[in-house]
Amino acid sequence: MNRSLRPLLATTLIFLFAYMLAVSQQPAMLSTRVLGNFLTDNAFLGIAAVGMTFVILSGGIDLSVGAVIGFTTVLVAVLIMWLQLHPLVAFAIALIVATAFGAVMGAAIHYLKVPSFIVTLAGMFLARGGASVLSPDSIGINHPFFSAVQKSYILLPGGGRLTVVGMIMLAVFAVAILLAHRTRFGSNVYALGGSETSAALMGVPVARTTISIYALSSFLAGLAGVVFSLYTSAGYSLNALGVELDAIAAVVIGGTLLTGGYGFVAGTFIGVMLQGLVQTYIVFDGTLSSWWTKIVVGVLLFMFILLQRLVFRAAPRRT
Amino acid sequence: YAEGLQGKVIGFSQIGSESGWRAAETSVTKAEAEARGIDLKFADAQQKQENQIKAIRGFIAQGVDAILVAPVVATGWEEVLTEAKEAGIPVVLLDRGIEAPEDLYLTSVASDQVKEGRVAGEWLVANVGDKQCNVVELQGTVGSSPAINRKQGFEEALAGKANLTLTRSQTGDFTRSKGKEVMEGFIKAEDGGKNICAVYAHNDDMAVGAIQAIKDAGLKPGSDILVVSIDAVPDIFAAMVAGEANATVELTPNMAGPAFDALQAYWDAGTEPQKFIITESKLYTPADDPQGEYDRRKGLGY
Amino acid sequence: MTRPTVDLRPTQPPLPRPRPLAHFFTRPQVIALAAVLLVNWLLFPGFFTVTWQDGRFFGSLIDVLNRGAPVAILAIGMTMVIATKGVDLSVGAVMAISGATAATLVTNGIPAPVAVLAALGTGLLCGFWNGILVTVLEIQPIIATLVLMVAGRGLAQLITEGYIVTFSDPLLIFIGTGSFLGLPMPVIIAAVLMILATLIVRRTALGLLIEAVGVNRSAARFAGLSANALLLIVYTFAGFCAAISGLIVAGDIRGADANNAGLWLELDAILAVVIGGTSLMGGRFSIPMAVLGAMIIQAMNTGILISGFSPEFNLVVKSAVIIVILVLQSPLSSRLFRRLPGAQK
Amino acid sequence: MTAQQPVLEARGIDKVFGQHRALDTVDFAAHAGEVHALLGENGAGKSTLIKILTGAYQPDGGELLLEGQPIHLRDPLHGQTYGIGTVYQEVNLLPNRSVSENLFLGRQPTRFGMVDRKRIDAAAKDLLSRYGLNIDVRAELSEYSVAVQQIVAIARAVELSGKVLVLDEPTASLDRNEVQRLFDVVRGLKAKGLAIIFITHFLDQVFDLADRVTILRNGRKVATQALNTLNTTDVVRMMLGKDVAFDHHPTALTGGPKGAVRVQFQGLSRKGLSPFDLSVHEGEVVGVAGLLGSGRTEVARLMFGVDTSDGGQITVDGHPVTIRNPAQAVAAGFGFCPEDRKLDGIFGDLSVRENIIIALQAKLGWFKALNRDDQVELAGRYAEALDIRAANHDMPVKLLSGGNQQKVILARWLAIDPTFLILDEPTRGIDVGAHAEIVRTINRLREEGLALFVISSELDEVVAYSNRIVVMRDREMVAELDGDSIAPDAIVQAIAGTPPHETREARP
Ligand SMILES: Nc1ncnc2c1ncn2[C@@H]1O[C@H](COP(=O)(O)OP(=O)(O)OP(=O)(O)O)[C@@H](O)[C@H]1O
Ligand SMILES: Nc1ncnc2c1ncn2[C@@H]1O[C@H](COP(=O)(O)OP(=O)(O)OP(=O)(O)O)[C@@H](O)[C@H]1O
Ligand SMILES: [Mg+2]
Ligand SMILES: [Mg+2]
Repeated sequence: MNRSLRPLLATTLIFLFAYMLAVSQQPAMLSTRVLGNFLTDNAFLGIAAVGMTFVILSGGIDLSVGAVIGFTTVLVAVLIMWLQLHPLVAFAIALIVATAFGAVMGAAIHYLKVPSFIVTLAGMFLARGGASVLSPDSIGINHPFFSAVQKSYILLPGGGRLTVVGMIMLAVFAVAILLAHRTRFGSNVYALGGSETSAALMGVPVARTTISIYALSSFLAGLAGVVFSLYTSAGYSLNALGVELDAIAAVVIGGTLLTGGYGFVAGTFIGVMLQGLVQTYIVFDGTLSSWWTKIVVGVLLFMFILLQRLVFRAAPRRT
Repeated sequence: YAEGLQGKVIGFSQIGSESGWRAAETSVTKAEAEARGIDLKFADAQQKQENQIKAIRGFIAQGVDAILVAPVVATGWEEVLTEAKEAGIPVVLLDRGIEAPEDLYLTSVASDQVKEGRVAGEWLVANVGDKQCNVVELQGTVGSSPAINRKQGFEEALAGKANLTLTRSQTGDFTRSKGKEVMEGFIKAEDGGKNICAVYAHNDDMAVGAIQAIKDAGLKPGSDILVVSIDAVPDIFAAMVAGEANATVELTPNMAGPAFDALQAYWDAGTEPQKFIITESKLYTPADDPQGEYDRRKGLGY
Repeated sequence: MTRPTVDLRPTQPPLPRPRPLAHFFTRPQVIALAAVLLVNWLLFPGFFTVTWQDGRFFGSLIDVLNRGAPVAILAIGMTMVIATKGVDLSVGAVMAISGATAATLVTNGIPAPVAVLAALGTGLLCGFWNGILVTVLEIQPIIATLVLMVAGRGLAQLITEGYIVTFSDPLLIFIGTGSFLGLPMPVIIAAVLMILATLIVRRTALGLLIEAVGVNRSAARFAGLSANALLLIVYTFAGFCAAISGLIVAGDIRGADANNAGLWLELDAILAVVIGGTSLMGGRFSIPMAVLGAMIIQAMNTGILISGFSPEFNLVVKSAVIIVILVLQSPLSSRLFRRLPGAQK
Repeated sequence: MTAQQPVLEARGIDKVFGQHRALDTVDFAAHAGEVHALLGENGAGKSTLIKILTGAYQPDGGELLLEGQPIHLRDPLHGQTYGIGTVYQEVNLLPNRSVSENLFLGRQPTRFGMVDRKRIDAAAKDLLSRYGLNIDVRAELSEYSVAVQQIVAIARAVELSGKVLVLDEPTASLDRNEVQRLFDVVRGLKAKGLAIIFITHFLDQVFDLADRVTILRNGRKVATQALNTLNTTDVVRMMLGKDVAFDHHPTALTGGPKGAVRVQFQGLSRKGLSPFDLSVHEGEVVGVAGLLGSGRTEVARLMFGVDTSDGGQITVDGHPVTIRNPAQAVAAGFGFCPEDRKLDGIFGDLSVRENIIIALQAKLGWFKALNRDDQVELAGRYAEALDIRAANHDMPVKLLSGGNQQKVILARWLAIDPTFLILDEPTRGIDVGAHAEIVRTINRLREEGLALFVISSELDEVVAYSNRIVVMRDREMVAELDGDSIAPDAIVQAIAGTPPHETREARP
């Protein structure tokens, strides 16, 4: 087996093990309903984390995704409720705006030589601020299209539901896996993460790739925003606060190195599911106070990363 | 209490623990549940709606008997509440109402946030009389519904009163330190505070911060600058005892008590509770035994 | 594992240094600070007025220094962490822990000096924990410190049980709001810490060694540097700085607000360091410039407060200012500057 | 041949870095079907000229012509589209990607828009076998040694070069066999009509392969001549601007070590590396020879505590010492110039001065800071001793030319005044003048009583300074030569063992 697949395998095993452990404590967690919820409830996070994976693979970071999600929900709501546009038109506009936003950030990162951390931090302030300027208040969306989408799902045996948003996430992962591992663009992303100088000398179009990466990340954050608005039928400037950190954690738990160049989109999926698992377990348990919730989330994050380090240790490489 | 709720499993999706008031609500809810023998499943959403939705879904999957939600925002609940309804689980809303068909929840136990702001404003209007008075406002977190509603209510009360003008309004994020920082800025910008006659804070924590800023500027809170706020947490009563705060509007942390009562009546006798149980927005001033109020509240977990 | 990349773009080798003072005033950071202060003055003509009142200075300018102090102190620790190519996301949470520790202890009758020491001790401990994760377990800094960022606030709330623990202990209050030589204590503390830290790293070899670790950790190892020991010290120091900040913030409001103390301040601190010219890629660092960066951020925040804009615009304005500063600092604009007549050849 | 129009021509190229004029109105022309060597001292401007020819840098003056047409190369990618393939001096590949991906990045064959991995892997395997390399092309590049990486870089560049192939010190980390294979490939390309530009510091290779030579000195062109009109002495004179007594084939040393045992390694081992015993005496140089991947670097890393050994013990001057990390090694008086300068040696953003004093400072500890004057003095002393060419010692070391960077690292270790010095390929990328200088330095250090352990792929060089030579094969010390038995031929035989194999497997 390809050695580089090992972290992926390890993460998957850790997930299965953790799930078994959770089920042994809370038997009710073993149901298609819970599994369906995993997909639906984490759809927006998963989609955003896919974009984050590309960014991190290229050696950057995108702190703006949560804010872009929030902004998109508000924009979609404004377009539908105030301007009376059809949701599909609203989605298209919102996705274009988000993509352009990301492209501008990517251009700033490349041409101004400012670290992505800072550019996307400014982007985060801008998107959050822009959302609250559009409408500080939350806007409910009432549209037959929304109700129709919400009511369409595939009923799984056992009462679980595979919803539209869940399916969108699965589709995004499928496409992203191909994009990352089977296209030239994907290779270029990994190349940038390996060494930007070498990549440039080897003929990777650095500017175009950088801009595309951040545009893709913001596009997916926008799509996550669309999903979020479908999920809640509302737009709200404070939606998805801090989701960037969840996404980063999911990517890292999924085995992608923050320094760039190593990792898998599929690992991110497991990372997202692991986070969903932790939260669901805490809800099922129902005895943790607010502060213990935070502590336990932190400790579990630590344990997953520690486990991974141990697996990595087993596969030493020359430094 | 009667047998009614003994052994029932009830899920409670709380917003988080962002303020002392919120912590008090959590501890009061837990205490109420314990007194009634309820097995309360508590889930902290850390200020995120998506976490609340996940929690509710989790409760449904677990098959709890009822669900309490303190919604972080008014919109976006229809889908998940429909799911709860289909599963036959009654839902009770706490703190605030939501924008969703009324048949999706059993009842809503909430305060009227607009009214809170109005009560505070009316107190101020009554107190300054015809004197010219410039008011500064410390808003809650931008976009949060208490901030929007309390601002609206306050402005309604001031409407048409030419002598009362809202000169400055900034967000203090519902926190003491931001409240203090913003008030500091206001004082500097308004001629060392001489142009400010009153400060209205969307919660007591910011008011406590503002009081300190006023003192630091060499002015006397409570007389040089009037202080009116909302929530009625213990520390604002302590300030009243010291003569540094003038009025607060109570937001009771006991939302769960009425909610449990409604559930019990519903299960025992099948009585549909009224759809909106509005908690009282009671005004407290230094005339209302602030020391006593302080002592009564201190143990509640604020 | 990734190779340090050597920048192939032709860079200008350092010119013979111009006289230090002139050099200082042409730095983009100084220009940015001046510009922000100027805008504040335009918004509010009394901005530069400083009066003497109750035995201390009083005025908006003093407020900027005072309010900027907590972030400045965080930035002092953060600068060194960033110089080693790391980052510390946990400082905000550590502030909350330190404040909670001190407040809970004094309200339980422990003497204030002991409480202060205990708070500083917890800060050191938190920093040490981060350091262990980064060195011994070799977890990447962002993630290692993310653990404490998430769990730390929970710990702080655990200590306070979610209350805002109000205290009236004169020592703690003095740390947050007292004054010395007419200046607020936080300003004094930040200044002393800045000077001490700068002296320590520049008078000993620490500064150079930290930079070496940040530039190329592998080469540092080959050169016989104990990179791990340095990293431990650096993270521990960042925790210590956060603890001081936590004490100041608690003393300022006479209470420990575990929920909100230091919330998101880690981002401000990182921003301050970067505005101060220290690269997130590690290497060269400057503590005073990071403090200057913190002051730019605070001047901007204060400006927004007194501008009278509706608060919905706060973030938009903030991001606009950051963008302008970034553009000013970018190599692109410095190349433009160099072309301007009068600039050095 | 020269009558034809050049394929790639540069006219009056200027390049200025800050105040330093790296190139001054340099003319250069490469013709089809010739190998054109570009020679010069370290820092003469060879790499800079190459980078301009390939689009990595923009010239400050002058113009480029491709087949008579003026061109403006925006970036290396643009250069590639014109059929200019390049191997830069520092291996510029992607350590995190597979070998085959490194070979095909940017021109992967696709099917239905998807990259066709199978085809790439097969093509890569095929391609590398032409260089005698049979390796797992799906493994990450970083798993292979510098030499393998260099071959991969060459193979990639050759594939990309439709018209011009540029090789900037491609042979620096290759052994004889690799070099011959590379030359075979180059001759094949030459026959196909490519123009090949070749930079090296090995003059024998120049005479072996090149048709013409252009010599740069201090950023100026000194001459362009056909090689058959020149001999080594002429070339060296033109490069250095003076005559040097250049001892091209020094004879082996006679006589054993001067002093007592300085360091002794007993039973040092590590997974996969056979345990070895070795002692080095005061005033002795132990040379190490072996093929690519034979484990020489691994032994050095083990000695210096970079990798921890599974067992064995080390004594210094008869006292046992523990060396589990480089800091302990430095404390014990060891010094180590690593093989991978860019990765393990250079602090690119730090100044030349700081790069020189850093090991000494690390040894002195955190609190005994060297003051600035001492730093300046030390850096000045060693820069002079090793002839380090830098505009000033406050400039970032990454701006120095490759050879000068190498000298800075050597200076770093001389500055700590070590008792035992390990040098892994110390002369890689060093010009002839400096090469002789380093060989002299090694000899001088030995005279002064230092114990040295020197790894080199250049047999002539090892022979020139070693009292004893250890030969490694398959990660095992297989032979030891000393005294009169030291001779290049003897080493070759020891390396090959019996029988010599055709191709080697380089393990991932
Ligand atoms: N990016 C740069 N910025 C400033 N100076 C540079 C830069 N690149 C090269 N130089 C300087 O230009 C001169 C020529 O360097 P170059 O790398 O071309 O030398 P070289 O002939 O290739 O030497 P070597 O044989 O050591 O590789 C050197 O003095 C070097 O310090
Ligand atoms: N830590 C390790 N784990 C696994 N394999 C290793 C390790 N270190 C080295 N190797 C492999 O062992 C072999 C010996 O490598 P080493 O670098 O020591 O050889 P060398 O004789 O110095 O050759 P070169 O000319 O390539 O420098 C190489 O094939 C290398 O890939
Ligand atoms: Mg060169
Ligand atoms: Mg080697």
